[in-house]
Amino acid sequence: MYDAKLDERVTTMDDIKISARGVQVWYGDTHAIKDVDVDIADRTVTAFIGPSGCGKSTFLRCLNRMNDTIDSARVEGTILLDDENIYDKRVDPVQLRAKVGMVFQKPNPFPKSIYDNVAYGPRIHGLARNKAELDDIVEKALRRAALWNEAKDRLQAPGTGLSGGQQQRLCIARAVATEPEVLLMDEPCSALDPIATAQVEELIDELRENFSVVIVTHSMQQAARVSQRTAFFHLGNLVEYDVTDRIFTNPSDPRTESYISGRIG
Amino acid sequence: MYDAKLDERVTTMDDIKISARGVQVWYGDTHAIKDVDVDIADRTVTAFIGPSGCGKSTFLRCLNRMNDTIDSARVEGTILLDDENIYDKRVDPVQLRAKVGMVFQKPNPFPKSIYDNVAYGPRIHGLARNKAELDDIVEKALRRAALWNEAKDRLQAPGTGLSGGQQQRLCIARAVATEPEVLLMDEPCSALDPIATAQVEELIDELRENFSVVIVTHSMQQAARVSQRTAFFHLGNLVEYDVTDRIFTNPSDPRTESYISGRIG
Amino acid sequence: MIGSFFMMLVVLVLSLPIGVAASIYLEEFAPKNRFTDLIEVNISNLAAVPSIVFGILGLAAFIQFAGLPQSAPLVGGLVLTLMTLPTIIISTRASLKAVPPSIRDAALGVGASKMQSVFHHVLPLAMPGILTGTIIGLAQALGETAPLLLIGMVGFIASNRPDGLAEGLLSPNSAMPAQIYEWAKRADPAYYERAWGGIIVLLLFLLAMNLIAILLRRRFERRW
Amino acid sequence: MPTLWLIVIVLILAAVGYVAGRQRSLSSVDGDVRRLHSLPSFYGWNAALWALLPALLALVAWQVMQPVVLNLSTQPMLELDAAQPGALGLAMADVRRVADGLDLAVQTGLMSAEGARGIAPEEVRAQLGGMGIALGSDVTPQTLAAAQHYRGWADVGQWLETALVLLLSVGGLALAWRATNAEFRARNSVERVARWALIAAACIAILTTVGIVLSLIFNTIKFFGLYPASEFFFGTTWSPSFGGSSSLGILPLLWGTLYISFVALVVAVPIGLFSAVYLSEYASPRMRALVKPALEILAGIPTIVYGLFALLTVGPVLMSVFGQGGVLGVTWMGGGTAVMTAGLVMGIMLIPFVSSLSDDIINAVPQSMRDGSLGLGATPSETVRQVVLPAALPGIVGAILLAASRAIGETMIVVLGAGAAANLSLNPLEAMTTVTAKIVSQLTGDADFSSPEALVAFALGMTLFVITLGLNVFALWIVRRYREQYE
Amino acid sequence: QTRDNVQIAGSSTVLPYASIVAEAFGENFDFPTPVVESGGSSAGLARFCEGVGPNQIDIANASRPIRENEIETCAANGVTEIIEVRIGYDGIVFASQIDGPEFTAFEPSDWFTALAAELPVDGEIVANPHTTWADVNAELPDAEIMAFIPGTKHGTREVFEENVLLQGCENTGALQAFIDSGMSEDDAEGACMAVRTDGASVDIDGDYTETLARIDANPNGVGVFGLAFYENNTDRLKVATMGGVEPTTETIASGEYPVSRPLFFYIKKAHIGVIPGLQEYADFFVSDVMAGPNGPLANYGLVSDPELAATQEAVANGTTMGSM
Ligand SMILES: Nc1ncnc2c1ncn2[C@@H]1O[C@H](COP(=O)(O)OP(=O)(O)OP(=O)(O)O)[C@@H](O)[C@H]1O
Ligand SMILES: Nc1ncnc2c1ncn2[C@@H]1O[C@H](COP(=O)(O)OP(=O)(O)OP(=O)(O)O)[C@@H](O)[C@H]1O
Ligand SMILES: [Mg+2]
Ligand SMILES: [Mg+2]
Ligand SMILES: O=P([O-])([O-])[O-]
Repeated sequence: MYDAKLDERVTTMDDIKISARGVQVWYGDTHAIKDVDVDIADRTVTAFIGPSGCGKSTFLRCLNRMNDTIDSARVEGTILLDDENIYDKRVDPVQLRAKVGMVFQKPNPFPKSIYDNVAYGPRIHGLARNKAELDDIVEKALRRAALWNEAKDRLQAPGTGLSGGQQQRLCIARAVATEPEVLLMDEPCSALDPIATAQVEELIDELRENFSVVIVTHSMQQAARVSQRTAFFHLGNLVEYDVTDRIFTNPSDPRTESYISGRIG
Repeated sequence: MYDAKLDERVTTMDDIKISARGVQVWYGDTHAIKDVDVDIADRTVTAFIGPSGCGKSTFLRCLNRMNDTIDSARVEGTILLDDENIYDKRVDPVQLRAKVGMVFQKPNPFPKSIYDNVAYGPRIHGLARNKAELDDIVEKALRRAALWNEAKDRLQAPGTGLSGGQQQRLCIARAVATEPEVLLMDEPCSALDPIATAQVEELIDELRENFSVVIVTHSMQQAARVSQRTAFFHLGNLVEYDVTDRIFTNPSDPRTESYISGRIG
Repeated sequence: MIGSFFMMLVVLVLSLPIGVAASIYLEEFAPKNRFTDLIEVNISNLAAVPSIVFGILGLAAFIQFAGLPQSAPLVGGLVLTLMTLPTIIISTRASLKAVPPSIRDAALGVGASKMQSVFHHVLPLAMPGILTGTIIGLAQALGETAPLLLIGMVGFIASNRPDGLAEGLLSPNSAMPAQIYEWAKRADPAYYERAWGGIIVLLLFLLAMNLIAILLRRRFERRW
Repeated sequence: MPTLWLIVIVLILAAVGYVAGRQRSLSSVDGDVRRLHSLPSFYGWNAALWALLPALLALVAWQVMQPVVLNLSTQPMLELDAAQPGALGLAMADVRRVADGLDLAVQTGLMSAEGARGIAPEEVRAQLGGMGIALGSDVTPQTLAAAQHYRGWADVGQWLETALVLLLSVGGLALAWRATNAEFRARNSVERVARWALIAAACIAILTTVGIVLSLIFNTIKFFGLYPASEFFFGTTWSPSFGGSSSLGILPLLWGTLYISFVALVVAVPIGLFSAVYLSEYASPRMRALVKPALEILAGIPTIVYGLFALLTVGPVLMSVFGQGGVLGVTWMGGGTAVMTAGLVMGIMLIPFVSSLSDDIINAVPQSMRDGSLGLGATPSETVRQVVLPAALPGIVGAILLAASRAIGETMIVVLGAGAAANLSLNPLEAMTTVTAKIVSQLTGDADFSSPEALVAFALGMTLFVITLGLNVFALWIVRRYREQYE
Repeated sequence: QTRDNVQIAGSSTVLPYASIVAEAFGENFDFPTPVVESGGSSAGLARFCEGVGPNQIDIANASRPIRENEIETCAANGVTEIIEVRIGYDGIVFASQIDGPEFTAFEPSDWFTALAAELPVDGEIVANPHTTWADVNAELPDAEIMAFIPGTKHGTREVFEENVLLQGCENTGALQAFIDSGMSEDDAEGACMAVRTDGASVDIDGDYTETLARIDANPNGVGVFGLAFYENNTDRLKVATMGGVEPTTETIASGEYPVSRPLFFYIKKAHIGVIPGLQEYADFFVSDVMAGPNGPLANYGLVSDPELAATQEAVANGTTMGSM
């Protein structure tokens, strides 16, 4: 089977933030990611698309070593962040994750108040000098995640008492509040209505000015709207990776084409 | 504020499965659902739409008394299922839930094998006389939820080890396997790719022949595609409830119009 | 030794089901009100009741009131059961509480009754904690002497091999730790050594008992 | 019919009921399970319970009542002085022994039924003695007559009992059978029974408390009749003596209890929590499988061993540090027995209470919580401290409470490690003793039972009970305030 | 509810003797082996006095005579006829580590002066100033005072207080000094028996094993033991004379050695003839074979009662307490 090896155009991206080579992931005996090479550019939004179960989340979790927490998961290959192999022994996964933030596919607010959920990251990283600054950070994060209006009157209410979509935005706010250099977002808008989605997309666009964002999405439209580059995964393989426009208008792999046109799943 | 009271057209539906009158829900002091009247027709797909946090899930959970499990939740009003008030003392919520199945917004597979997840409902309801029948039921449910291909080789693997979208389909399969008369689906396709979504939509269409389905969705397109009737919720109110076509082409409430056209959130 | 064995049998057979049943009721079914609060406080308070007080209770309730025979492992077992219950209830409740509500919802959502959701899903997930409580509770009961002093499980009792379960439960017998205690007191140094031997036997017994629970516990452990 | 057989028959009937109920439910819907309200097995259980419960209840009631009735009917025959209830009891015991002996003789075939009925009083002792049934003295004709009467009625009673129980069992079965149809809510009815069983289990705790209070209260009141309450509660010396004129102030004991428990918890809680966190968050599964049970063994070592450990090892070690000629060159410690000694050793014993239980609870916190925190760049330790532990808090508090309770209730370690002297002092290197230790020693001591020196044990128990109740209410309140519920 | 074995409860001091007898009784007679429980003299007597009947014990062992109020309780509960059986004496000895300082001879006055909480010095009553035995009595070794005496729960403590401390108090004239200082006689006696709490004297609530362990750990320690216990541990302990008398079975039996206490058991007469084997057990216990000077009980350390014959007769006749 033909695997999309690194494309000329992609290797010539000027500013590469993350560069993955030969990444393989096994869950026990299941081979979930098969030899994937990807370069993720700085100040860019990269979209991962592909049918459910193809390995998008798995690959995403490789990028900040969240796979470490799954006992059965085994990762091979190299992933360079700013030219440093994050799987190197000397790399502290904690620092890595502070730099590479993540919004999980299933919203997982802490069983704490909304305020404490958002303030958690800034607190542990000492981003605020005092209470007022922290309040500011929390408010700003909630605003950016389009949750401020709904949450401002109940900041002390538990985050777990929010609606599904609100929880999702809470998790986005929580990730944004720590100001990571790279933000990995696993289907961040899956439970959001169109308007909230638009606000989150705006946020992503705004983040792009300084950081890089990787977003997993099932919505082609969303990928087309927010991303500059799109990677298409299928059955654990990276089938195609290119600038978004080209993927959607002129894909080079037949599988990509049939996925985009809605034929394979 | 104007609340959509029951519309002429709706009351004249011939076959009403569920009829809710004056439903109010409080979470502690928060008034989450405000005096909602809805009739849900048999053999119909009804879609609930509305911005995140407007009370769709809350209302859905009223329909099979899942709100009973939330300590702080308090429900008022009457909901008739086949002309019997489900909040009546004599009604057994257990039997009710066997009739009114539910797919939750957040996938929540049991920490058991995939097979056992699906087989659980049929087992406790005695739907299978023997192992072979049970196998059949499980296979059929997984097929209908478009998960069979991915799961058939790992039926004994834990359901919690599936990808997000797979878990969602597993929960759909689990709900379908008990063959409820009414199926409540809270954003069942939020984590699914377009092809899987299409398959689930097909399933919904198929279910409609015998049962009624209520689906919460954030995708207008999906609502338009699968549902015959659509209810639009906003801030705990039922703003408008009508046949789907009319809602999308000619809504009578300005709020509905602005939501559909993407202006309020 | 035989006394200890029968006593532990009684404790296990009674305290585990009763403890788990009580916790399930309190945690899953009981309405949350003052009365259940009372029970809750009450149970944790029972854990702090000195074991000898259970002995006083056992003497009053089982021997004088119910007329059960003195020195019978059955009575010892009953007293130790009462003593072990709080430990098991507290640990079981804690682990029931730790099971995420979404699991319960999932079961209820497919039409399981509350009882079914608890017994099919919640209880297995809480099993490690329950077994831990049982291990600790039983270990404690096995090593306990004070309450037995009062109900006559201490002293010299000719231990003939009982003919059957019923007789084993009802015929007078002495418990291992009480025996050790008694031996340790004897003037004769030979008895003193016997006491240490007894302690080792007791520990082995404990180990064997725990091993089963530990193996079981490992089967139930999982993360989600 | 012997009771055992009766039970077996009822059980068989219940089994029959199960099968029949199941079958009938199935046939009532022509095998289409879906039309049934509940699973067929619930119908089976329903029938089984109907066959079982009333019959067993009746059986128990009969078993309790029959001896009472029999005794009442036999007693007049003994022509005993009614003013002596104890003597009557003894005489009745003799009657029963003779009656049982004769029954046994008939059963084992050593005597024919007629022979047993016609036996002469003077033969009884020898005959029964020959079969290993010892009688205290020769049997009087009265006793024998009473025994024969007893036997006769016991026989009748047994027949009636058998009939009643079987009737109830069959009747219950029939009722359940009749009720079985597709609409019948068998599951609800079975679950109702199960629920009552659960409630009954929960009530045992209440009953225990009531029992404890009842068994303490009378003697406590008696004590306060003999000894002024104010001196008991506010007295600062504890020195019981045999000749009376003892001072029985609870304060030094309470202080010792709290102090020793505090030291023990200071040892056990951090070590226990750290090991719990280590076990659940850092240790490899192999390590965990080994260390956890190893820690649990600590809970099972007989406390007398801990006591000896305190006495023979820890005490001298502490002495060599703080005592005369110790490495610190101070003489803070007068003897090996001290609060510190007992506290340390007790702390070790309590480690597994904290560690094992907390470990299970921590383990039950969903992985997604950890992921959420780690994903924000939190270190594992921050994750544990700020996310996992708070989420597991109710369980951990429960574990700590359990440990504290055990510390308060422990005696052996205190007696051997902390000494028997009641002291009110701040110095942790001084000997003290606890309420519990004194309860035991006063109860098992040589003071006579109606003297305040022995009765004080009950008052101590009662006071301790009330105090721990207060502490528990406080703990519950704390947990309520900080409880975090995850999804 | 019927019961065919003898049930005994009570003193832990008597327990070893009772169990030796019970074991032998079970072997040599057709009756079932009696059940002997321990739990303390008081607890045993309390249960003894609960009443008559098959659910009540038959015999209470005690390391002290039954008290008047206990007899009253008994009577109130229908236990009117009690047979008192004195089985012998328990000698109370003062012993120290075998390699420790030479504690070989004590006088009651030494113990009083060493352990009293307060004592008169030069006419004034002061807190006990002595720290070494040599301070107390120049003939004693110059070792720190470290006494392990029975805790207040033990009957032995009572004997110790009365036969040693009070005696010493009188002998030194301190009793008189107390009275002279304005105390009533009762208070003065109380002051004689008050033990210092500054650590020089350690109460042992446990048993002799604990005392032995403490002496093992503390070379200067002197402990109070039962004669039986000491005799079984002569390899680790050496005993001191009291008032110049060496504690032996003979000196105790003759009453020469001042510190000893009688051991008893009490039988419910109402149970005799009803509980199989009760009479036989009691007879067997006091028989010469068991309780005699050369019997197994004496071997274990019981000081045989010189008046054993009278006791045997009393038991055989069922002589109750009141009728004596
Ligand atoms: N357990 C709870 N406790 C307190 N408030 C709650 C709870 N669940 C929901 N709410 C609040 O009730 C309102 C309605 O919530 P609901 O979950 O019904 O929204 P929804 O329409 O399903 O939104 P979404 O599309 O985001 O899932 C929200 O404001 C939410 O914060
Ligand atoms: N913890 C796990 N243990 C075993 N297998 C796993 C685990 N997590 C994921 N998998 C498997 O690995 C494959 C890839 O999963 P992954 O979660 O990366 O998919 P995904 O692309 O994110 O899908 P979705 O869009 O449904 O979230 C799937 O087949 C899945 O079943
Ligand atoms: Mg995924
Ligand atoms: Mg929702
Ligand atoms: O147990 P004793 O009564 O002999 O101390």
